[in-house]
Amino acid sequence: MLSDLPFFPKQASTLAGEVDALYLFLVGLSAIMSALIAGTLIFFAIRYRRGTKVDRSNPPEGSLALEMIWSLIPLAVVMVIFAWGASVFFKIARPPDDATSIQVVGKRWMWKLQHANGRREINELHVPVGRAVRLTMTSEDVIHSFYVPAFRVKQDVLPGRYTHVWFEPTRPGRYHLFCAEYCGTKHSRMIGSVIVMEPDEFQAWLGGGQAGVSPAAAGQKLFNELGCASCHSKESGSRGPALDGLYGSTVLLERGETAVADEEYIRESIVDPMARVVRGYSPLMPTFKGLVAEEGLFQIMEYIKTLEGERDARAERADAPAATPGALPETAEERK
Amino acid sequence: MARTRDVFWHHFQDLEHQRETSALGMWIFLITEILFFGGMFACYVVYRTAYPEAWLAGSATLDVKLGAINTAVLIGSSLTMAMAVHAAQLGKRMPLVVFLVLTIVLGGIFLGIKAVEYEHKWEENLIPGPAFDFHGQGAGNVQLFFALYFALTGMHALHMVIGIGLLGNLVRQSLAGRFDAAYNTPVEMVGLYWHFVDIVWIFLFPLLYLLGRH
Amino acid sequence: MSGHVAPTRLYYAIFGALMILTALTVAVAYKDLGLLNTYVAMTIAVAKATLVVLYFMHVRWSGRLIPILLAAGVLWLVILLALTMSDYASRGWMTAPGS
Amino acid sequence: MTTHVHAGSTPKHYLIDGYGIRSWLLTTDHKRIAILYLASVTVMFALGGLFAIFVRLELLTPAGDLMQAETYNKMFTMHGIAMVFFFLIPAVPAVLGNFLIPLMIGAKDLAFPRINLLSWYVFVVGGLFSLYAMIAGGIDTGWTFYTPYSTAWSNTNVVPTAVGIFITGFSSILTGLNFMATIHKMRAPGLTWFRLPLFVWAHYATSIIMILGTPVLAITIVLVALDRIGKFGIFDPAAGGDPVLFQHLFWFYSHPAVYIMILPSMGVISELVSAFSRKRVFGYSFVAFSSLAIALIGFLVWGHHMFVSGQSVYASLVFSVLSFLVAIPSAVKVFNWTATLHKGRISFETPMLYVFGFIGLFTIGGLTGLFLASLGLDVHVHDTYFIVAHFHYIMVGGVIMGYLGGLHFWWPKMTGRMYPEWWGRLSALVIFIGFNLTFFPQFVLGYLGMPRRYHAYPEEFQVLNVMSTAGASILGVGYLIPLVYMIWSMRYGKVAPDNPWGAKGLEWETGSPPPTHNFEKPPEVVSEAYAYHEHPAEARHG
Repeated sequence: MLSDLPFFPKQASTLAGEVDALYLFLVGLSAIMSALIAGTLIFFAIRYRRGTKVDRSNPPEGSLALEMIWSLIPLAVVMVIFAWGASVFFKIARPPDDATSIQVVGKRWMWKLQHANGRREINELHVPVGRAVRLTMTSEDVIHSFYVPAFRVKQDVLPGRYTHVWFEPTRPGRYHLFCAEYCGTKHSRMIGSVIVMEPDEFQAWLGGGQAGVSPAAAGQKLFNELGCASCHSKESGSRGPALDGLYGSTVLLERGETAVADEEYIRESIVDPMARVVRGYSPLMPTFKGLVAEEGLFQIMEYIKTLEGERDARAERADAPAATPGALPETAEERK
Repeated sequence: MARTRDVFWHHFQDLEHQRETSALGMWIFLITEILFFGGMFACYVVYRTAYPEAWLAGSATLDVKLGAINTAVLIGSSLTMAMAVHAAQLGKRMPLVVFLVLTIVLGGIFLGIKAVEYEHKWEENLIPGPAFDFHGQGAGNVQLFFALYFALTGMHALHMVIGIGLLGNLVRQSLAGRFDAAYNTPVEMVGLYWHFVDIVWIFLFPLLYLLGRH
Repeated sequence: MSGHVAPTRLYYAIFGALMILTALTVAVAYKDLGLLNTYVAMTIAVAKATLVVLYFMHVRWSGRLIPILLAAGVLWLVILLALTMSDYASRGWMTAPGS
Repeated sequence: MTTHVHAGSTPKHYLIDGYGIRSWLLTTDHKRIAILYLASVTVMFALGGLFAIFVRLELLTPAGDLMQAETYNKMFTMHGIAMVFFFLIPAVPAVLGNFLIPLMIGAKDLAFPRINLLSWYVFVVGGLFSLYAMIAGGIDTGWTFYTPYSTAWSNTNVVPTAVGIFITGFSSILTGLNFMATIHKMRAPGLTWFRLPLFVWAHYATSIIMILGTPVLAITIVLVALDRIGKFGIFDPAAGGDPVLFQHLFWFYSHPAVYIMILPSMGVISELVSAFSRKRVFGYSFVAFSSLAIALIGFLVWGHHMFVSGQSVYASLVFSVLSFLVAIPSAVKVFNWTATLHKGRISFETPMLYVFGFIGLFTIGGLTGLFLASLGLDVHVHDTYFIVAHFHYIMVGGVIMGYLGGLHFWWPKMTGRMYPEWWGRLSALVIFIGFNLTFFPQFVLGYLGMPRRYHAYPEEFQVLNVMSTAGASILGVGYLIPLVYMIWSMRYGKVAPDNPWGAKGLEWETGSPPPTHNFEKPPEVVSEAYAYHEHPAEARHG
């Protein structure tokens, strides 16, 4: 097993083998190329050193054929590497649909994590072996980067938006968790462990500890405390759109554009309500920027996800083309 | 021409070679300027695409009339600058001085109007920073519009100030009779610079002032 | 001899054209053309800049090198804007599962 | 190239044409300005090296025990800033380029001598600002100034440093502007574009990058300063700004900046490989155009620094494929240099040893670049010691090898004295060994997962770090040896003949050191560069 070689990192996720295969291919290729170039250099240097009596007649000044050979063949080779690298990258970028969700907040200089049942951790993450896990991450201050070398995954964690990373652990054990984006004084202390457990052990661990309140329940509490429900209700004539079935639906906006109500949209609507107002409602909502911490936003999000039901006809248009979500959503039409 | 001695650098073949090389150098400099403003334009494009509402709201607070007057003033100053170069080429000293002074005056008017606009923004608390205060549609990101408004127009105004300084120096030299039909490269070079600054404004005016006016 | 000496009439004509284009760009801004507004405004601005470059800045008479340099400057600006926007334009293409 | 130079007596060479501090500080002679630059960048290199010593010493042990985390963070930041902005970017162009371009093209000076002097003053002022920032408490943002850390969180001297780098940027712009105008307008009669030495081609390509890239860095720094001083929020998510946009703008310059560093060194290597093989560079036009290709494609790849930054995966795809493309012109150069040796008459003086060092290290640096351009693999090695090793192979293994090789090669021309050959060869060897021992272990460390910019690290990484620190001390000695003997040789070295290497090129057809106006009579060029086959010259020295 590669992992047991000295100076080779442990492989502990389904992605690790794929990344290592590409790595070893490139190591081999580099070794061959370096040996070829060094060998040719040394051979020429010895054979044509000044004073030797060898044939130096008609030295070539250039050769179109050679130039073509040594640019087109490398071009073909690097395009293969590109395709290979890209295919691995898309596996890393695209989580499976059934992945378990975990929320991560990076803060100088610690990682705060919360499981779906409400259990919280700091600088430690317990996960079961053989189950895909998807992290939704944000930062409270500067840019951090969630990096688990044994899983071969890394993703910057940005303030003001969500990024994601996923992995499926394959081997129980304890692995390094690093912050890989320089974040200030104690950057090198923003480290922790990912603990991969057998599924039954994990279940036992998850049930233990202080019984946490689930994020959705906490979110509902926050939702009520902040008075969100006084406007966002199903009653006709309410000042804000009802939120039932909102998550994942397409909403119609003021000027006729649409937006997919994903995590980014909902987050934006809480911290910057005027950015994309639902059609038919006045821009009245105050901002909650600074009033709700990132973890609170996560909880409200989870609560909103639990609200199921028919969408209000005003806000829904089934045939509407999907707009593009994202931290900085692009709005296709220029509004004039 | 005895005077040529002190304006000619020995490493050129002749004055024409020197002029061509100076012009090339000036153009290369102006190309760096394209990219200098380009960095801010990149921010502008990204944020305008991301926050169209904020851009409309921010643009609406600007005074189109003042912006349009300033555009006319600046284009006028480009005309007087072109006329100054023309006068220099023909070796006409007084018209050269007059057109240079006119260019300075128009540049001054532009900066004056700009200062009035800045003062309005100051009074309306629209200077980005802790005191920034804006309510209404797109409120969350209007500060970005003003950050770029001040960065772009501020950099442009700084270029104007430098340009006026260069023009003042040219006036001094022209009065001293340094330029004639054979040697007027500095006038031509400052002219290139001045026209470039005009072009930047030609783009800034519609990009900042004219959004969502209908 | 230094540079091309253009007739002053030409300068006044260019000035007139620039003023007309300025008036035009303001007038158009008050018409609702939807998406077109931005394109029209930018087209007019490019036209004005071209006039200034060609006539006030004498590029019309300057030989090949300077137009090439200028084109390079504009090309690099386009590279900066286009590749930066390629990120923002495609950020939402890969949607998160569950949404 | 063959020329008709009237070798008249040259009464005053540039070093003795005027004495006293004023004759240096007010000079417009490109050769004297090159010497001023040489002194300035050497000081900055020493400073950057000093910071590196502290970094390597701290990393000798896993616990962060030598200095505080704050101090360590300042050390690697200031190491990066001093080396990148104040040494690597100006080193080859401002010293060797400044000295040689007018000589190589048969001109009396650069097109704008006063602007050349101005660029040095601008450089010094920028350097003093940054030095002030370092002395008055330092800066800890990393040389990359990532927002919002640099704009809203760091408590260190971000603004003075930023001002310093902003100012220095203009020195770079002015140098590029001057080179470009000079190469276009000041070439000797008969010196067509395809008769130019490849060193000049490389500097032309470099100038393009300086002119088109540097202003974007300059304005980005201004915006960072506005964010920091005025709380504008352009790159701060708290105000709706996007920190990733800062990264786009920063790398738009800072990736091509790598080519500002390496292209001139590649130009040096072309000259050296030709001179010490007594042969025209193989595939001249391909080597020349590959420089331009690198300058252009180099501007299209910056997003490969941002594969895990939250950039769109599709943009990453585009940047990845373009990054692979830029590998081709670099590879073409290496192959052509190697082919140049074929049927040459190779000798192994110090500069040639640096050529071998350069080709070997640049090959490794370039090949590991392929690892980093591969999307799936970069996710793992991004921001680890793998990338640290990679860019040191390019920036130290490549740039400094070329710089030192060129400095030795043209030292007789610049000073009129020979450096001691035995010591030269020894130090080249020591540098090569020390370099590899320092940085090769870092590739392994990086793949193991050790993140960069870590003050303390898990114990299992210690063995490799100790190797690296040991190598760094050898490397340090390797750099000290030339520093000592170069200074020594200025007074005690053997007096150099006009053309000690029997090399071709206009710079060898004038005195050592050259007279103030370079050539007594303007030379006229009638043949191609590197015409060794026409008049097989032999070394008059060594």
